[in-house]
Amino acid sequence: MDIRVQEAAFDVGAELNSFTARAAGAGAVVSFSGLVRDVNGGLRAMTIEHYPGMTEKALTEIAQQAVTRWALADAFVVHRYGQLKVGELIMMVATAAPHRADAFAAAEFLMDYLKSRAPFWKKEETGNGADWVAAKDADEDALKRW
Amino acid sequence: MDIRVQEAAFDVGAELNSFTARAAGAGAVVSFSGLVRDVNGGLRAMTIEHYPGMTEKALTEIAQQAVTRWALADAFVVHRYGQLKVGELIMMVATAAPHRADAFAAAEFLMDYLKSRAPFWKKEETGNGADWVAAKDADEDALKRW
Amino acid sequence: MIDVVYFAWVRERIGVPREQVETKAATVRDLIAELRGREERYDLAFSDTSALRVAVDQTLADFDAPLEGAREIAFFPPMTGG
Amino acid sequence: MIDVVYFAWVRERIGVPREQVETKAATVRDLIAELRGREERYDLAFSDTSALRVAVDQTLADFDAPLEGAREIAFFPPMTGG
Repeated sequence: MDIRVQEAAFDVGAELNSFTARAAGAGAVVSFSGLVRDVNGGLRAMTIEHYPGMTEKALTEIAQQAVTRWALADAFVVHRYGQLKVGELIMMVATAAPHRADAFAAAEFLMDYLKSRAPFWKKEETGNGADWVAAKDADEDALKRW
Repeated sequence: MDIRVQEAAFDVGAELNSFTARAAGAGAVVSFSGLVRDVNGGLRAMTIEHYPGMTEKALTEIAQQAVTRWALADAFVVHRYGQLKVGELIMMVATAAPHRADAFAAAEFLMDYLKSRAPFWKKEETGNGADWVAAKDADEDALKRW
Repeated sequence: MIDVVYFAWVRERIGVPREQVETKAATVRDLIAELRGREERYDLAFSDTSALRVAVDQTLADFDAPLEGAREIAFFPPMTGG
Repeated sequence: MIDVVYFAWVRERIGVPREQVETKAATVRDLIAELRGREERYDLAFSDTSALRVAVDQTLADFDAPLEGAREIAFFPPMTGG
């Protein structure tokens, strides 16, 4: 299990390749990656703040839950903080399991918990100033299915 | 949309990177990759047969359905045929969408249909000879949820 | 004349991947009956149609599908891709 | 003495990322009441606790969580990672 919180950019392809090499016996690998998206136009930058110490702890707990619940061969999370531009990768999760249904479910579970339970906060900077992104009710609701 | 059926190996990381670059505006990218797994021990090789012409047609139809149903920014499928060794990549799908739920659902849909509706057949060679892999009822049942 | 193609164990049992068949069969089911009457290897390959799938001109079809206008009929076991 | 840390707009409203607080508050809720009594910037930051989350020693907690033995209390808005 590999959990990383970092300011530096990462290479999603290189990460998927090394995760796949480590988990080759598993048969099924799912990855999710999230990129900075300019929803309304005019987004200049996104700044991600986090809670050093708690972030790593929360991500490790979430990933351990996923590994146990779906008998994963392996799980991976990398999440950036600091200033990011439109189109840049924010984060990535990957899961490996013998069967595809488990790899998919575990990746979705990881994402749902990471969204609402890992201490990251996004601030968006546009021509009209900077605003903290509001949490979505849908993201909180998504936790209820697990 | 990129659909490929090929004998040659592919680099899952390089494919994810180029898919992500093409779909950068989308925000959410999901990939699934399947590898040759030695379930019972003793697997020497897997041979995949397919129906040239129909395979590309079936995969294109499945991907077009996914793109329409989940308003995907893009979709990608690559599937190998011929002889593969344990641990080698068999296939990969990737989806890109504005929201993660759509990217996940579309990737699972693609996989479920690809498993049971694209004309591929796997043969496994062990020390006891070679046998065609039997289709699983669970794979056929998985289609009912869509 | 219609092209008939076989895949996986259907191909192995029949012994050829593709052949041209002279037929007046109206449906896939009729074609199967004709082929089974020909030789034992066909009879064996088509003995359990619940284990078979059929495509007419590269599109999955039912055993009741009409053959009129069709150029290529494919027989194979349930697919196991992915 | 307890460390109190703030993130995102809570940090911006209070004006510092971290401070040490001398308190005999029994619960998170009591600590919030104490802080609100101090200065307007705290009163403003804590005016709507439904918009706030709290962690006690880096674990998410309720507002009723006891402070006994706790070293670090964090206040922040609902998280928006991913």
